Amino acid sequence: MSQFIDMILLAFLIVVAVAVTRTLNLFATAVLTGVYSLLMACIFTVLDAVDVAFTEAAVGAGISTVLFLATLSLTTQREKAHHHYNWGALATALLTGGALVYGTFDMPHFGDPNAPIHQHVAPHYIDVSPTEIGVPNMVTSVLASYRGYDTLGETSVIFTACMAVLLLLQRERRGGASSALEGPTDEQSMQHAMILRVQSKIFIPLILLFALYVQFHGDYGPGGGFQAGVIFAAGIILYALVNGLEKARAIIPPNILHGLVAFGLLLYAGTGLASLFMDGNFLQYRALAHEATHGEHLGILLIELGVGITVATVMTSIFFSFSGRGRS
Amino acid sequence: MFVAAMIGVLVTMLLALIRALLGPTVYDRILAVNMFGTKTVLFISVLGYLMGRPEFLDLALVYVLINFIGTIAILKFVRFGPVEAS
Amino acid sequence: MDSIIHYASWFLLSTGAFFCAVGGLGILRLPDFYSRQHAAGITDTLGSSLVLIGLMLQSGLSLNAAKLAMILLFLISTSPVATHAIAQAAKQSGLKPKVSAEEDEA
Amino acid sequence: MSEALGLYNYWIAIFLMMVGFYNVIARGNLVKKLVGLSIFQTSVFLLYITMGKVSGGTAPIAGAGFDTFSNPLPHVLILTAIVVGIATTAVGLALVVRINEHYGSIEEDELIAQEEGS
Repeated sequence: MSQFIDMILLAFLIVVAVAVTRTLNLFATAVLTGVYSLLMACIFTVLDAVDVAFTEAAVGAGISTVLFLATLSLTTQREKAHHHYNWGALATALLTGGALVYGTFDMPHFGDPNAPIHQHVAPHYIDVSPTEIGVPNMVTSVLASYRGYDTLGETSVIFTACMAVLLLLQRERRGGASSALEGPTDEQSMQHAMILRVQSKIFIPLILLFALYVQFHGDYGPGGGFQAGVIFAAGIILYALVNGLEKARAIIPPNILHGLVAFGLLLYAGTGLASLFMDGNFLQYRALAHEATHGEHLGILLIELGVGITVATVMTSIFFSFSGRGRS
Repeated sequence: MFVAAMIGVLVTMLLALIRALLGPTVYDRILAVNMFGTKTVLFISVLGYLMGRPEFLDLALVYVLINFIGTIAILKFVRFGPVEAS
Repeated sequence: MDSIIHYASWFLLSTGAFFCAVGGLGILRLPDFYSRQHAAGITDTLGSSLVLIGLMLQSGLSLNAAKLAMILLFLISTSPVATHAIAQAAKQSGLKPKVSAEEDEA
Repeated sequence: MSEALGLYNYWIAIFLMMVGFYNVIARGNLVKKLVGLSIFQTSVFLLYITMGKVSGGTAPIAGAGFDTFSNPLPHVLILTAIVVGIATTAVGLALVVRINEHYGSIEEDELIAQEEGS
């Protein structure tokens, strides 16, 4: 049954991918990329990867689409038409694809429980982690505890990317160009947005509350710092979309925002250092408390919080720098 | 029983997808994409029951939120010029 | 009692799926943007509500039912607002509804 | 036939990768290139998640009554890769915005023409 649903969704996915390639309207491309991500997230759910589906839905369909649209509003919405296919590129893509298809014939079949990937460390994680770490969600325990180093590295990549975006887009442009979110603010358009405003006033606190639930429930169900951060940022982005950028910036001033970007990463690394000073190894949380699982819980809570703060503030400040940029 | 609901949802997703690909105006696309998003919410909810593990409904909740934010973002960032077939 | 709830949820799920499919057909077949909105409205509120209530009956009094209620609440509060915003944007940009049958698909 | 049933997921991942790859190398528009790159990325995600699936398994969250789980390791790798992917895409888009401000175009051939003309 699940294989059948999987096939249908993959067929949809191919149609959308081809349509994304063929359309010359960049706006339609961005919208269809959002659909593509939603479909991909559905497929991840069918393939049991609920945590990944969570992230893909929030990041791919939410933040990514918003960023693409913000870029298009700053540049152009149509691609220049080329009336011929690029045969060289097509041949290269086909050749690479052919070689890869040839390679798949040695791959273990889909869903095979004896595939090499399931023989190495994965059985250990599955068998031991619920008792050793004391967290039912195995993805969280692998992410935060067994592979804490990786996650620290990835959090710093996000931090670095945020710095790069800020360096590229933060400097004020000469000439007072208006930003995409500062549309006409006359009486009539305020009236028009009334329903949206009232509804979002009720809705945004619920989004933020839900983000906190995802953050702290990540040990027991799908969720965790990455997902919660993105959802929190999505709430703030919705506020900025409805009420304008200036009001959103008044709520979270840029200097506090940028401070929190660094604070999240420091909290993560600081947890690692704390365990180092309490007679453990770097990021060995069991040193943090007298009882091993208690220490693990504390460590996972702290580093997930660090990840959540960094991701939320990075996404928010990337969005602010894109939408605060004047139109050319 | 869940299979019937699942088939209904999948068929609706297909129809909305076709409209999103056809256009013809930008607004038709946005409408179809919004509808596609709400159908993915139903898809995730029904899938949980179909597979016998319905506790992952948090996922569907995220889809509702993201779908709404996406639609509002699309509307805010499009430059509303004269309507053209796109 | 159990079997009554079972049949009720079966009924709700299948009618919900039916309304979803009808709305999907409508969004494909109806002639212009404003009439297509009508079809989208059916699937987003009636179809979704029926399916979600059907699922709620299946799960009884549990956390899942509460989550489904939250989804339903979010869905019926956001999707009409979203459709309203789309319609308004279309109207402001000057998209005219089709009034006569002679005008064919643009 | 059983080959096709066992491997179709990989083939679709490869097809999506080819679509993304074609967009990256054939298209002159910089935004389209980035869209192609993100399609490419997602195809790799699909490949990993496919490999992690165990038939008859369920999501890797311990619960009463479940004993076969899909492999959590690819999920962890891809979860972080998605967030890193959006961060790098954001850097790419920021570069596109700056290029457009400087040259007034995001088409590759026009940019090259301007560079050679100056």
